[in-house]
Amino acid sequence: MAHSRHIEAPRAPTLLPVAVFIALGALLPLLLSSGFHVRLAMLIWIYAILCMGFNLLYGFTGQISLGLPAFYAIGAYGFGMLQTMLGFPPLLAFAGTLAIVALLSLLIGLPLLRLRTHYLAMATLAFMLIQNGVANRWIGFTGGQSGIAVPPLEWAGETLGRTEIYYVVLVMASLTLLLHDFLIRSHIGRAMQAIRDDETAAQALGIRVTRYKLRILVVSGVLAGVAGVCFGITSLRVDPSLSEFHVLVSVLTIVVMGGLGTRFGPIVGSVIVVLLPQFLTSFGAFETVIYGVFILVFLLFMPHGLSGLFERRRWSLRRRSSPQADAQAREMRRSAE
Amino acid sequence: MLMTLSYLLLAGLTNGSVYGLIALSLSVIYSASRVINFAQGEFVMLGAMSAVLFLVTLALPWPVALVAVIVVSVVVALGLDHGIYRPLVRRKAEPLTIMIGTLAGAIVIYGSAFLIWGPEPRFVPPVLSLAPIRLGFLISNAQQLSLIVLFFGFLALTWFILYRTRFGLSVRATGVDPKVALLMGIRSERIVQFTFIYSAAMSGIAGMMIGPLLGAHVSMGILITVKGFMAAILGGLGSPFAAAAGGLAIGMLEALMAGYGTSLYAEPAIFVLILMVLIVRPYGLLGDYEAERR
Amino acid sequence: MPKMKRSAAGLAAILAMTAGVAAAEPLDLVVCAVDDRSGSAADTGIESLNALHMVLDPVNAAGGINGQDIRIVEYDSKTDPQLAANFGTRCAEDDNALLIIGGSPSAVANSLVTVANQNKIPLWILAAASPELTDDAQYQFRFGPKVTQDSIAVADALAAQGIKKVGIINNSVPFGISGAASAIEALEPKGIEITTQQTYDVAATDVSPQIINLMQSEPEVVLVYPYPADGARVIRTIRQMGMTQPVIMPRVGAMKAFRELAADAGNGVMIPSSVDPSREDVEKFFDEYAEKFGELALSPSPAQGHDAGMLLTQVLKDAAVQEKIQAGDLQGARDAIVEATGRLGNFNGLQGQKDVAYNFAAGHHGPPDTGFFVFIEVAGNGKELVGADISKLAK
Amino acid sequence: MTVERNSGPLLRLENVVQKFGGLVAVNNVSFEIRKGEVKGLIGPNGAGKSTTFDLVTGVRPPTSGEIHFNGIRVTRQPAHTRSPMGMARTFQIVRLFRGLSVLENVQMGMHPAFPDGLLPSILRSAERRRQEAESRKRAMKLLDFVGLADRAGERIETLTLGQLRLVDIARALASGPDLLMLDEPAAGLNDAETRNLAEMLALLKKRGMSMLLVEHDIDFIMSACDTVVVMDHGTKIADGTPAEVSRNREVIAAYIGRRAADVTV
Repeated sequence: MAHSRHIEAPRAPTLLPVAVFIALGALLPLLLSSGFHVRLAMLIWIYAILCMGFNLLYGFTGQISLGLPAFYAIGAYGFGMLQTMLGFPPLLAFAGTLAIVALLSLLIGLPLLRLRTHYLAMATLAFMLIQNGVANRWIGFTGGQSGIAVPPLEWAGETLGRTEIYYVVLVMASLTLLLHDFLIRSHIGRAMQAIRDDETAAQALGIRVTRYKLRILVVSGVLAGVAGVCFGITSLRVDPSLSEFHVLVSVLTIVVMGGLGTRFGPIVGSVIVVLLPQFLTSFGAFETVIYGVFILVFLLFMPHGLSGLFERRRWSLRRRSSPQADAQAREMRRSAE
Repeated sequence: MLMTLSYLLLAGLTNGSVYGLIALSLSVIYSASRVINFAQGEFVMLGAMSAVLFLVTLALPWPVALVAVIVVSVVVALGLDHGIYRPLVRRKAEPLTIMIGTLAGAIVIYGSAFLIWGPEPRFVPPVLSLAPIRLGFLISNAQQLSLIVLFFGFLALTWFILYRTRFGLSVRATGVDPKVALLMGIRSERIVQFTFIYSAAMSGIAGMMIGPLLGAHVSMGILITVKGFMAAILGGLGSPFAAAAGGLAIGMLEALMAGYGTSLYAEPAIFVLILMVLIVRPYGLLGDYEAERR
Repeated sequence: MPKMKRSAAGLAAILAMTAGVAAAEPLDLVVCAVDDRSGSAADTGIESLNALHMVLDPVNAAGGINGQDIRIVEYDSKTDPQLAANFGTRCAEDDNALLIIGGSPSAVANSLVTVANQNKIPLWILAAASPELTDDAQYQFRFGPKVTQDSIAVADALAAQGIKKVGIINNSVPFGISGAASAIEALEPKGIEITTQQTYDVAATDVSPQIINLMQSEPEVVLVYPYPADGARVIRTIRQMGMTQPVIMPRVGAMKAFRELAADAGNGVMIPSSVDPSREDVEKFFDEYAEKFGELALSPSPAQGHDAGMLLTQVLKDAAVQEKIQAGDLQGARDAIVEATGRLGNFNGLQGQKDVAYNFAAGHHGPPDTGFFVFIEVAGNGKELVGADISKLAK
Repeated sequence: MTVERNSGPLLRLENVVQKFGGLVAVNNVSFEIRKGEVKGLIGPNGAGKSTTFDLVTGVRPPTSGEIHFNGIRVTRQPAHTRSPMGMARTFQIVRLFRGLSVLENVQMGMHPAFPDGLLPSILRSAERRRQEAESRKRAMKLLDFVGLADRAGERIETLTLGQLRLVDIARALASGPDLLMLDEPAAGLNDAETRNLAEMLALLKKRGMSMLLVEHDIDFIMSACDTVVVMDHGTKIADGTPAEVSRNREVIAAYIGRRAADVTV
């Protein structure tokens, strides 16, 4: 069974689109006239950071965490509180915040990752409710429902302007994007997808499944924390609403619309979810229904989201559809479930 | 002392019955379809809001209103099943993706209810009397007590359907293995449709009965469902009875925590407790049944 | 089709069109109303906006101000502080609004305050009660009382009647938790003992565990911080269990949903109110409101909307403000509005006791500290609200 | 992982027992596989061969008894440790990764060779890139070996069952195993596919690959294996060359009798 002809391996995806996204991001403030647009752009990047974490965890590794908004909130609270209460300089507060969210994710993840699908979803949701409940109740520490102020970023004694803050957020988002892309294009991303698709087989190939899940959970927690810090420096406030249901709904909407398990889904989705309410204001009371219908349409008719439309074209063009192959693939899938 | 304890237990039973009802409806759907229905609480909201419509606006007698509430719930449930669940199952979406679909469904239902009823809280006229009833030294009222009756009634009905009818057998078979069920000539879509309808009716009736106590508000759905979720995973999602027991457990815990501990931190404390239970028993307190099948 | 126009404008904005304002043209009289018109605080946002229209629509119908109509741009913040901040920024930077009115829940108001100070745009907060909102305030003013003023009014009344022991019960949503916290803060310095603080879940149908603890702590007066429906549940259970102590229920007690649900159990519940129903002008206004928008309980929100509208017409007519508006100087106009609000803001509105004026002077920026509250009482099985006799507190 | 090569058998099972509650699924089974040997494991339905396979591949630890691989005791080592040791397996129900391309599936077999962990992968990026390139090349070679190089970039959904099994084998081979364990590789294949598979296994054998083959198809196993272990009711009833085993009375009794029953199902 020797095959003499030599066939090239298909080419691996390049970094070019990542560079394009970052370059677009860097040019954006030059194109936008009002500070409001810059603010929206910042929010897009912040949600993109948050959702890239969720994408790695659920889209690529198959482990859901509905508790991500809690880490988002803790990131913002931590960054603010370390500065105001302990007098940390911003960089140290940033590092400290990341350490806190990493440690918390580890503590939560160690026991909870034994849980599967809906149990994991509900348990992590419980974590979000705990965090939110405490943030609302422990008024002396968290400021209760009105939250706490986050000190504005300064450079050489001057408070940073909005455009400068935008670039700080952009740097964070770019680093996140690079990490996200590195992970999914490397052997680590392959292993993550293997765990998502079939844990038993992944284990048989020597992948330490639990350890991988835990790592990605920590990565997603840390990214949520980074997003929280970015939110803190843009809004200069943090309150319990950062870990309420509507944030969770936004995260889920972003990954569904952008495309679960795609390279750029979180960014594309964030663009939609941040801008959509601004357009929907003109629909008045119909807003909520339209929003819900939007999500449904994407779920039903675009299973890989907007980003998937482009990223998956490669697959569909090559796809050879023989009825027999389809039937067998179906059978295989069914027995794998 | 004894009086306090009895009061706490009665309150636990009442609140637990509400959580248990939601958990029961969630679990009936889950056991046939392996999907958590995020829109379940919206049926409670629909029950309460449409009760206002039928009882106040249209001034129908309550038995007619009850039927009308059931009809509304069933129609919306069919929409959920045909519009979201089936298409997603047919394109082989993951259970969690279907869950996200039901969340979108919840947003649509909530948004539509907002269009119809607006944001104001509504007054739901009580079907039964709110006048005090004495049970020994305990005092309650008929509307509250009816929730306990409703809960155990639905528990019994669910048991009867699942274990005493041929149809129930096929429901259980679908839950165990849809492929085998198909071989037995059972169309699992039918079964899942039934569970959606049955759960929706259950929640709708619950909404009509809870409304006079909790008030009706278009955004009440998610508040109610959260405790139901927690009850279901505490008891064990896979079995309706385990989930219902989880509801009672949360109700009792809450009452005891409020009675003897801190009422301010009762909610977060109970969620912490649930997490700890899950760490020891990943499929819930009574979830052996599901754990073994994996 | 104004809807179409607005979405087209939004589209243009998002596509980063430059909106160059010619220097010589006068500014449009744009006012943003960012408030909750859906979600749990929707009633406050809707009622205040209605009242705002009641004041401004006739002004516009009569030719506006110097021939210019006042345009209200409305955004629904949905109890979402982040969304509110986005809309606030949009008002400041895209809509070129002269000022922002709104922000009823504290979290929403808080994020609007940040926006106002970043963008140097005046913000008139309506109902939000969080005390620190107007600490060291520059651009923000508030029409509603702080929750602490609310609590201080209650504490003063209780202290005056020689009450020594108060039990508190609140629901577990932020409103209940922070309301109770501020009450404790106001009561303790007066030497009033808090016998217990009980918290219950809004979704709990039976609150008797909390009521039992409340009963056993033997308070002289009970303070309740609920939402309407659970407030009714609490008061019913309190009376069912044979507690006869007076009950004070800030704000919520006046709401229709509460009074309907509580029915006879609600009789005698006392409410510290910033709106005095015995004032003639108040009664007339609420009759007028009911005619336009349907029956409404005595609620501070329409009064706040009304007062904001009154002050707004005064401020826009002000010479210093008009000068900047005519010159097309947006930032100048905003600063002038801040200044004029402080200067003109000592006026009698529909809130407070008769002849008690707002105090928007520098360093205060809100309702007066005393004389702003009256006590009212639920009567007639929930059908009426009447003036309360607080001496009944000390039985 | 450095493994001290010994001269003993590659795989050794000693008195392995597996109980599920009161049921004894595997009862005191012992056998060996030498280097280069292709061992078949057969038996009627419910004989315990799949359970035995699970014990060897580490899906669960046995109730008692010992398993040694390359002289190392692996009895209670979890499944993920087996591949780095040189044990690779395929699955009866094909368990390829749906989200990955054919090539990437094969690359997964080489996973343990990559740097472990996030930071090492980022820090040792030059080494990782070289490894990645190498792994792609090797995976292509393996795909070429099983005759699927032209499908490398495709989703696995587009392949037939026979092709999927070949990818599974390529993936197992990718780890460079000392022992290849195949779980019913011919199940569900048509005649042509089965012949193709047999040819490939013969080629692997010629290259010196040791294999453990669990199979239902007696003809397939008799032609492919050096030696065969026969199980019935959880017990080993024969162990020898195909010729020896097929003459064994106990085997014939157990097998033929049951096989008739199998057919009627």
